[in-house]
Amino acid sequence: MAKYISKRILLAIVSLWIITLITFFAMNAIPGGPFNKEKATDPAVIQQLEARYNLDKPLGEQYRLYMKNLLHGDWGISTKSGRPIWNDMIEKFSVSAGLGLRAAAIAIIFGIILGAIAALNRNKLPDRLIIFFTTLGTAMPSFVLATLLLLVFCLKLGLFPVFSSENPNYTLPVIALAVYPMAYITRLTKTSMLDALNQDYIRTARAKGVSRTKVIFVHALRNALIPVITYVGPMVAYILTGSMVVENIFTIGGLGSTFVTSISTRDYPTIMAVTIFLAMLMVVANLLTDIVYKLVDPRIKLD
Amino acid sequence: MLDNREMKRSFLSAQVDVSKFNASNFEKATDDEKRQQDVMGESTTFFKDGMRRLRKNPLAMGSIVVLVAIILAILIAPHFVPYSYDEVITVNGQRDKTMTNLDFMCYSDKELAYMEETGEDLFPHIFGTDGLGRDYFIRVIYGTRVSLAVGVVAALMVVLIGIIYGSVAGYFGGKIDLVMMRIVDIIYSLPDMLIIILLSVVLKEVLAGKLAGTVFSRLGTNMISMFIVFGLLYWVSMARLIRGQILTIKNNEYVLAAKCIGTPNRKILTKHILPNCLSVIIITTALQIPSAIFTESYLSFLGLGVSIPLSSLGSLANDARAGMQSYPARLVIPAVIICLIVLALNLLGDGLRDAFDTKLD
Amino acid sequence: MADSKYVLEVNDLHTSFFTDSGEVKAVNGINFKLEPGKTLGIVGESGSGKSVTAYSIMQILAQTGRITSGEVLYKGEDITKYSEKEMQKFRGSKCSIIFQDPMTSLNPVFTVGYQLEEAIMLHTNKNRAQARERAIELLKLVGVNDPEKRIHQYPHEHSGGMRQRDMIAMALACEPDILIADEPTTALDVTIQAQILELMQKLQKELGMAIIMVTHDLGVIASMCDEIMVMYGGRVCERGTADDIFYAPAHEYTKGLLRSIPRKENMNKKLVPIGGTPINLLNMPAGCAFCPRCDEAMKICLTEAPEEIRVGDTHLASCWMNVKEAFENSKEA
Amino acid sequence: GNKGQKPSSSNNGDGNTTAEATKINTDTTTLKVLLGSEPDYLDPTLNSSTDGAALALNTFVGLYTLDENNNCVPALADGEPEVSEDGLHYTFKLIESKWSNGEELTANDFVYSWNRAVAPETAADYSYMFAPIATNEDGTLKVEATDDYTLEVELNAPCAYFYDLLAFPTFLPVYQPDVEAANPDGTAPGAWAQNPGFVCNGAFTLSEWKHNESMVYTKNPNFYRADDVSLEKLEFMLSDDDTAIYAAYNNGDLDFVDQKIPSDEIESLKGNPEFHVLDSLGTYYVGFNVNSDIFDGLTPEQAAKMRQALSLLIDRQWIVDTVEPTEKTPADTFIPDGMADGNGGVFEAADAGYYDATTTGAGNVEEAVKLLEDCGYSFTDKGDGTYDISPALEVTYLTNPSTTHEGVAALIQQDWGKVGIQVKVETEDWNVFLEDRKAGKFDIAREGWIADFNDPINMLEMWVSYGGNNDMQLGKNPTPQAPDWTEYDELIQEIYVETDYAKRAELMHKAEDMLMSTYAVVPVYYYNHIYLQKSNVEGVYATTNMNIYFMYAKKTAN
Amino acid sequence: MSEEKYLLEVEHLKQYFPVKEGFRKVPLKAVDDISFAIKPGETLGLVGESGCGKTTVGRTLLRLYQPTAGRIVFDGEVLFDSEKKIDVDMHPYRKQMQMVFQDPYSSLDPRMTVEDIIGEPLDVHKLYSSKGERRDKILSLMETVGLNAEHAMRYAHEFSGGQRQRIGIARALAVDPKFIVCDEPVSALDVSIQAQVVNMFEEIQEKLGVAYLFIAHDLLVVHHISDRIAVMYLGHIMEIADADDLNNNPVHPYTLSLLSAVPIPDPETARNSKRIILEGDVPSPLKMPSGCPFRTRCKYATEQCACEMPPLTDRGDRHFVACWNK
Ligand SMILES: Nc1ncnc2c1ncn2[C@@H]1O[C@H](COP(=O)(O)OP(=O)(O)OP(=O)(O)O)[C@@H](O)[C@H]1O
Ligand SMILES: Nc1ncnc2c1ncn2[C@@H]1O[C@H](COP(=O)(O)OP(=O)(O)OP(=O)(O)O)[C@@H](O)[C@H]1O
Ligand SMILES: [Mg+2]
Ligand SMILES: [Mg+2]
Repeated sequence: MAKYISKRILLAIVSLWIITLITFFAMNAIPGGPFNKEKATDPAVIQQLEARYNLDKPLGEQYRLYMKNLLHGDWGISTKSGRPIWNDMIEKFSVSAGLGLRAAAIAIIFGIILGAIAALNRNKLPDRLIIFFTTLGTAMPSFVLATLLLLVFCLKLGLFPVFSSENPNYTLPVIALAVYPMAYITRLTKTSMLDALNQDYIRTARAKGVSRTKVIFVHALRNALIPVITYVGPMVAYILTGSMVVENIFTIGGLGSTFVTSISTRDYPTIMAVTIFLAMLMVVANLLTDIVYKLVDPRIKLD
Repeated sequence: MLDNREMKRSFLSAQVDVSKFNASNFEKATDDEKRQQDVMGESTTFFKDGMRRLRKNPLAMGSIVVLVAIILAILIAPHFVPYSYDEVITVNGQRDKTMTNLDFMCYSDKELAYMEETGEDLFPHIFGTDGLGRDYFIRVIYGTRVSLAVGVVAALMVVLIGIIYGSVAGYFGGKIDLVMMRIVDIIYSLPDMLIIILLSVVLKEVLAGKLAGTVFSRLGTNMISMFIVFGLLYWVSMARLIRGQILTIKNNEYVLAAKCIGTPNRKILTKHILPNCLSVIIITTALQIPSAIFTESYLSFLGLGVSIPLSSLGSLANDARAGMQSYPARLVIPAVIICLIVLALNLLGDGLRDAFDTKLD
Repeated sequence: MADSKYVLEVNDLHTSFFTDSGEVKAVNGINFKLEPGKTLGIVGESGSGKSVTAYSIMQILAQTGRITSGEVLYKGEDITKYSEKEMQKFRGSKCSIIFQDPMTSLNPVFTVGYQLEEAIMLHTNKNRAQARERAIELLKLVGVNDPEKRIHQYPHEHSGGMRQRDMIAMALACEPDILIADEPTTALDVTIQAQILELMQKLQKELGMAIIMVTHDLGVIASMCDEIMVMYGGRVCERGTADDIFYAPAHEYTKGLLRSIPRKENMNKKLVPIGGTPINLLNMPAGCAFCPRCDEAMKICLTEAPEEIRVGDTHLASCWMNVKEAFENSKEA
Repeated sequence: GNKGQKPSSSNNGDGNTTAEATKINTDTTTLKVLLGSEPDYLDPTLNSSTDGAALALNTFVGLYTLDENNNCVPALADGEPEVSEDGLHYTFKLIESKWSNGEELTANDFVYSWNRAVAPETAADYSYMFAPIATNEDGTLKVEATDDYTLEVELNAPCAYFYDLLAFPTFLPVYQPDVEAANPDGTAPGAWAQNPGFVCNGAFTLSEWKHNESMVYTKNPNFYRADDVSLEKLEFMLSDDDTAIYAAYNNGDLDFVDQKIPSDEIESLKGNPEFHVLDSLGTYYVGFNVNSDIFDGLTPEQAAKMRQALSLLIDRQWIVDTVEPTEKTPADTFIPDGMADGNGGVFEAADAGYYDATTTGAGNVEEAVKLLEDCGYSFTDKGDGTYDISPALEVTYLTNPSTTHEGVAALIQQDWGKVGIQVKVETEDWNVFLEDRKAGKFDIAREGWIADFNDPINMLEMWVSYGGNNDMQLGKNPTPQAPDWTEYDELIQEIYVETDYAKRAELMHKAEDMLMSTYAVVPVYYYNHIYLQKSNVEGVYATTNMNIYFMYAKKTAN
Repeated sequence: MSEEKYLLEVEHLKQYFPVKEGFRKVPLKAVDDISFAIKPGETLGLVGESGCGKTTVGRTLLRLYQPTAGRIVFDGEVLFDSEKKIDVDMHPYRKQMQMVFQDPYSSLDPRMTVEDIIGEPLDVHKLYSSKGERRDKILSLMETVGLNAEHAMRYAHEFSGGQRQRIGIARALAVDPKFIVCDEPVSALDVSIQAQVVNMFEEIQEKLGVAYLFIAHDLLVVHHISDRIAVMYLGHIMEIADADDLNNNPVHPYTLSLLSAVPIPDPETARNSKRIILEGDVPSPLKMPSGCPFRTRCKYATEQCACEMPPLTDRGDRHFVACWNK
């Protein structure tokens, strides 16, 4: 196991390195720079700023310096705000992750339950209704969905404030984040549940005299969850990193909008930092997925 | 051996009332008569079979109806609506402040006066007009065209690249597969926004001259680069899927049989393996279209969508967000159409999977 | 309730599957009686309804399947009238089943021990520790070496033969009166098959349960069964002792079957196959199900299904040929 | 069936729009404000954004400030300064005041802060604002604290707008010990103001900051006019999404929204007392790259004619009616209406203008056709008031993504289409847009300028051939079709050194005439400033350079 | 080996698969040093328990796997020789060596009609000059295997197992091969259908003179169809002899127990015969016992058995046995 994990981490480091390489050169290839302002800035000022962020050096050298600093744990300073990136990123990540975890929990719990219900009522009304409504939730672009949630729950029903600095209400953003993965998990669970219910071992369990509920929730579900896990791992990682749309509309200081802003403002150190951070998160999520996978399905060998 | 061990059957004739029978009952039946009893099931192809299952799925059939209706609408409407999507509507060449933000089926003051005067009926503004005084109905129609076109083209690109990449990795396996899948992992983690901007800039330079005068130039380089980004980034999940499919299909004995016959690799792929992934491919394509429509609308949200004055459903919805409280219909209409298209495609995709992706027996 | 002589009686059982393409009549009127401690063999080709008969008894049919008529009497009590709760008590404790494919019939995500203990705890009031003890005992009984260790393993860590033993142990957990073995050895190698058959015979002697042995292998049936029932197209075509069936077959299908399998007797002769293809249950012939493939088929076979006629003390067959013989005999007389 | 029905939503502010009262919040100690998304820097020296400026002005106070009537009045300055005869030497007396940590604020703090602002290591965007102040040889400013409460400043030339500058955020003092402590190695000049609790001298101090969500400021008891501040707390929500902001305002979650009002909702806000419109000093215009190859083969005069024709075709009234219906004025000059002329008057006389901006558009098609014919194009009348042009002319119009900009582009596309010109609108990512526009990689681009201070020179000096904001490329690598620009450069130099304010104003008019004669810059409308303020709030005021002062706001319960 | 001319000679054939065991790759010895020969028109039966390498032998012969070592001679031409480094291009030989598969369901492409399936080898080897000729060939092949011409346009999944197996045989026969590997072609079939297919194999052999390597686990069927039988255990051939000889005078202890374990469809014999029950399971090919692989289940095992694999030696009458003790 330890050997397996270290091997995976080694591979991940190589991947991460390639990602830094691509990202670094791609972002530098885009026209525009971090200090472009609508009103022209004094060239002397620009020069000063470029020197401060090492941007006056040749690209290769910049990359080398960046990687060197990174390996020393220095994630750099944002060219936009002049703040150290690491603290800001962690703070924003914790906000996004807070939302994301709740959304993921909702998506997983409801997705699995609804999926199981749909599978058990295959082609009957509950199945059709569940599939219809979960699909409906995913049929709207997230910004439209978020806008409509705002319109209906805040303005029309007045259930939540739109903004509040003391006790921000996370219900709507969590819903907006959870809808899509929930629908996906529902459908995935339904399919794999149907698959599991057709397996011979289910017949065995019934023949032993196991009750219907136990057959479904113990024997079938555990097997049905295996494909769900492969989706859930990366999904959680993804959802934790935040969604720019939801964060913008609900005014949440998360990583998603930071990332998009950093790209449009060419905040090079932030782009790099967030990319690497997200990629690392993905790697960890994938690794954890594989381990959980192994726990749920003893047939899987990790190597 | 059998004979000398045969046991005597003690036949109890009393059991049957032989008088019920006559000799003709015990005449040998002819082969023809026997064959009549043995009918091979009616020839059903895989396709017919699937269609039969599909027809039983109300959600899928409803989806087909909705999709057909939408496609007919976007094909036909521009032929009878006399307005164009980018036209600020004028009466006798004059603009009119009351022309903007019209409600459903309403006319502006000038139009009313004009109709009064000439007795001529002007074509109604079915969905009203937008803030600039353009007919909203025709903008929605064109927006739907653009969104669907984007969806289909992007999905096709994804599928094409996904198939080629996935099948090579899946079929040849081993080291090739390992390296190719690592690349997929890396692409998965690249920030797509960055690449979209990069490409739209690079492509602007590259494509600017070449596209002049074609339909593509109207879509704008952002849109073209979006296609290419789709092609370059979003094929990865498709490639993974195809690879997975091929790995299973590859293990079927008919592939081995083809090898045994001496069929070359390329032909095995195209004749045996891909046709057997076809249903999965079609279904995923159906599901890929909504995802492309979504991406386009997300880009519209970021301001990187289709070039003005052309509209897409995403850009219409995004523009309409601004007037959400005064003119909710302008948000609701494109939102509902996106919803219908995406819902229909998803449900149809699901239905197709249910109908066609059954394990063959 | 009248104590029956039989542990199990099946009377005119009909089972259908209601599928997209129509009603599949998988079992069309099956009768048999099973005495305690005896073995009934059910043979017949694939799709003849052997498994469906077994599943109907246990009421573990697929969702689309239903017993359409007939009764199944367990010690004189009609279990088709049981509620789901009662059925759950019946399954596993009164009647158990072993399936054909031990590879897929055990749940891959639970340990063998868990699955055994579950079966034990369902029908007894043992706690987990006691159930574990009993599970180890059972595994010893079916000849699994080192059961204390094996019990913590997952099914995929057991070989095919061992898994079939696990299945048998599970079936025996509550010492049922009836053990249904649905092709228990088909998926196994010959040497392993021999082990399992040997084991089953031994266990039957020790525990005295009735066994229904479902198979299509005439070889297995020849050595194992007290009574044999031959099925074709969801019906019984012939029944009797092994000697009746093998040495005095009275149904054209049985005769054909015996001619078509390689045996010592026909080793150097050409086999005589049964022509044609298996029947399509969606398009059942009006008369005898076998007549399209039968060389001797007569006019009456095309139109009327034959009744079961006693052709020996222990021997019944449903074939018009027997009636023809009677008819000719009566004419001669 | 609906024919003849009066359109319901087209009642444009003719009195019958009864403004719906929006929900208010009754917490009278806290004012909830939205200015925009998170500013980059809270350090007034480093800030370069308008919302950041508003934050700076409510947390810091300098020598001068703007009052509610848009007048420059002394703040920390103790009355008017002594000014030398030649207008070059200013001696300011300071009142006694304290930093928020209780330390005394002295003239030395200004010396330090201003020198810090011009120091290259600080790299402040707005360092050029100090240009009027004379410098020593080592680059430091000729600013001196003769004692703790006396500050002497020496200028290069008399400066008509010097007090305006003193009220500008870049001239606000910063607290030296903290600034230096947070920046030991000189690479993080803004670091001191990045966390709540930093030392300031204004009405409020930052007490809480949730990045990209909200900032909470609390009253500073050491503020020199603390007694006039009735608010306990000032909360800034940080959002960029107009739709959500507007919803929040209507929901009573915000008391004040600056600028970020969805343009489609404005129609319904007209006549609503919560909706405020203020003129501001800025012009939205269409800029032509004078070197663009669409003018290839033309003389500079012909090129100007061609641009004039295009200018005449733009239906400015329609643009301000539809795209941005905030009662903006169509522009007929580059220098915005209402800008001071540096000589005590207003620069643009009310009736002066280079054309009649309210009638440009469809009515001028014929005239435009004539002008274009002079440039070698020929036209065929299509009979419905539109023309086909020959040879075909396709131009690209560069803009960045935004409903407003794209709306203007779409309308211009329509207007120019009337004479057969094909306009291709290219929407570019903001940063790319800036870069391409600056580098002259475009034919026509959307432009806009909001004056930093109330003087035309701020808008005229951008067109010198060496100017960093000269996007139109006037005088840069001139091609045969570009106008000769050396004269303009000289003119601006003259303005710089002219000591007679009346003469100076005249020169500036001359410069604007020169600029407008090229039609490289085609004004569309003048910016204005809109905001929403709840009926229970008063005392907030905004100035023409879009600064907003919240400290004297009063909130009532209803 | 003999003065007779063999169609196929296999010498010391080895097929090791590299499999991952943790982080190491270890060879899985699926086939380990086997030798046999088949005469033209002869049938060699290959029996053994699941996983003993029967399929691997068949596939390696057809070079669907690259052999690890050994020598394969077909019709006098060396196809592979690991020592002499001969490794010919198999394409031309695909016309002479064919295969019929075990699973009639997965061995036919479900998206192809019968005509396409049978036509594929004709297409690959360009065995016709016109469309009409192609069709004629297909129809005559279908007739050979007892399928109706009207079935040509149907899809494979519409047929019953037996019919599908006929399609598979027709496909193999399409190139007119001299040698066919039949990998358990009747195992998946119903007993009543088995006979049809077995008969057909025999008829085809009589008519066309093809040689078979007939793989099966059903000893009775193998005995019925084969001229000679080889018994495999864990990648090794344990005994090889004429069919009747092997049945009547089995020598190797494994063959003995195998024969006794086969359930005889005859009540009398069944009652009277005593099964020799082998203890335990077949060892995993990854953890092969040293020496003779059968020794772990063999009553007669000695120390010698643990040290060295016994060679296959002739016990007279071309009856070869690999056992130290018998
Ligand atoms: N779930 C089902 N839905 C539809 N038809 C079914 C179902 N299960 C079984 N059948 C049909 O019922 C018939 C009898 O099947 P059954 O499984 O009893 O055959 P069997 O005699 O056990 O065959 P085998 O030897 O292959 O196990 C078959 O034709 C089969 O197609
Ligand atoms: N491609 C392969 N890669 C790795 N191992 C393989 C491969 N093919 C076969 N094996 C292994 O080689 C051994 C022999 O397999 P083979 O399929 O030849 O056995 P078999 O005798 O045909 O068995 P069965 O009767 O089950 O068909 C098995 O242990 C199998 O797992
Ligand atoms: Mg069965
Ligand atoms: Mg095999």
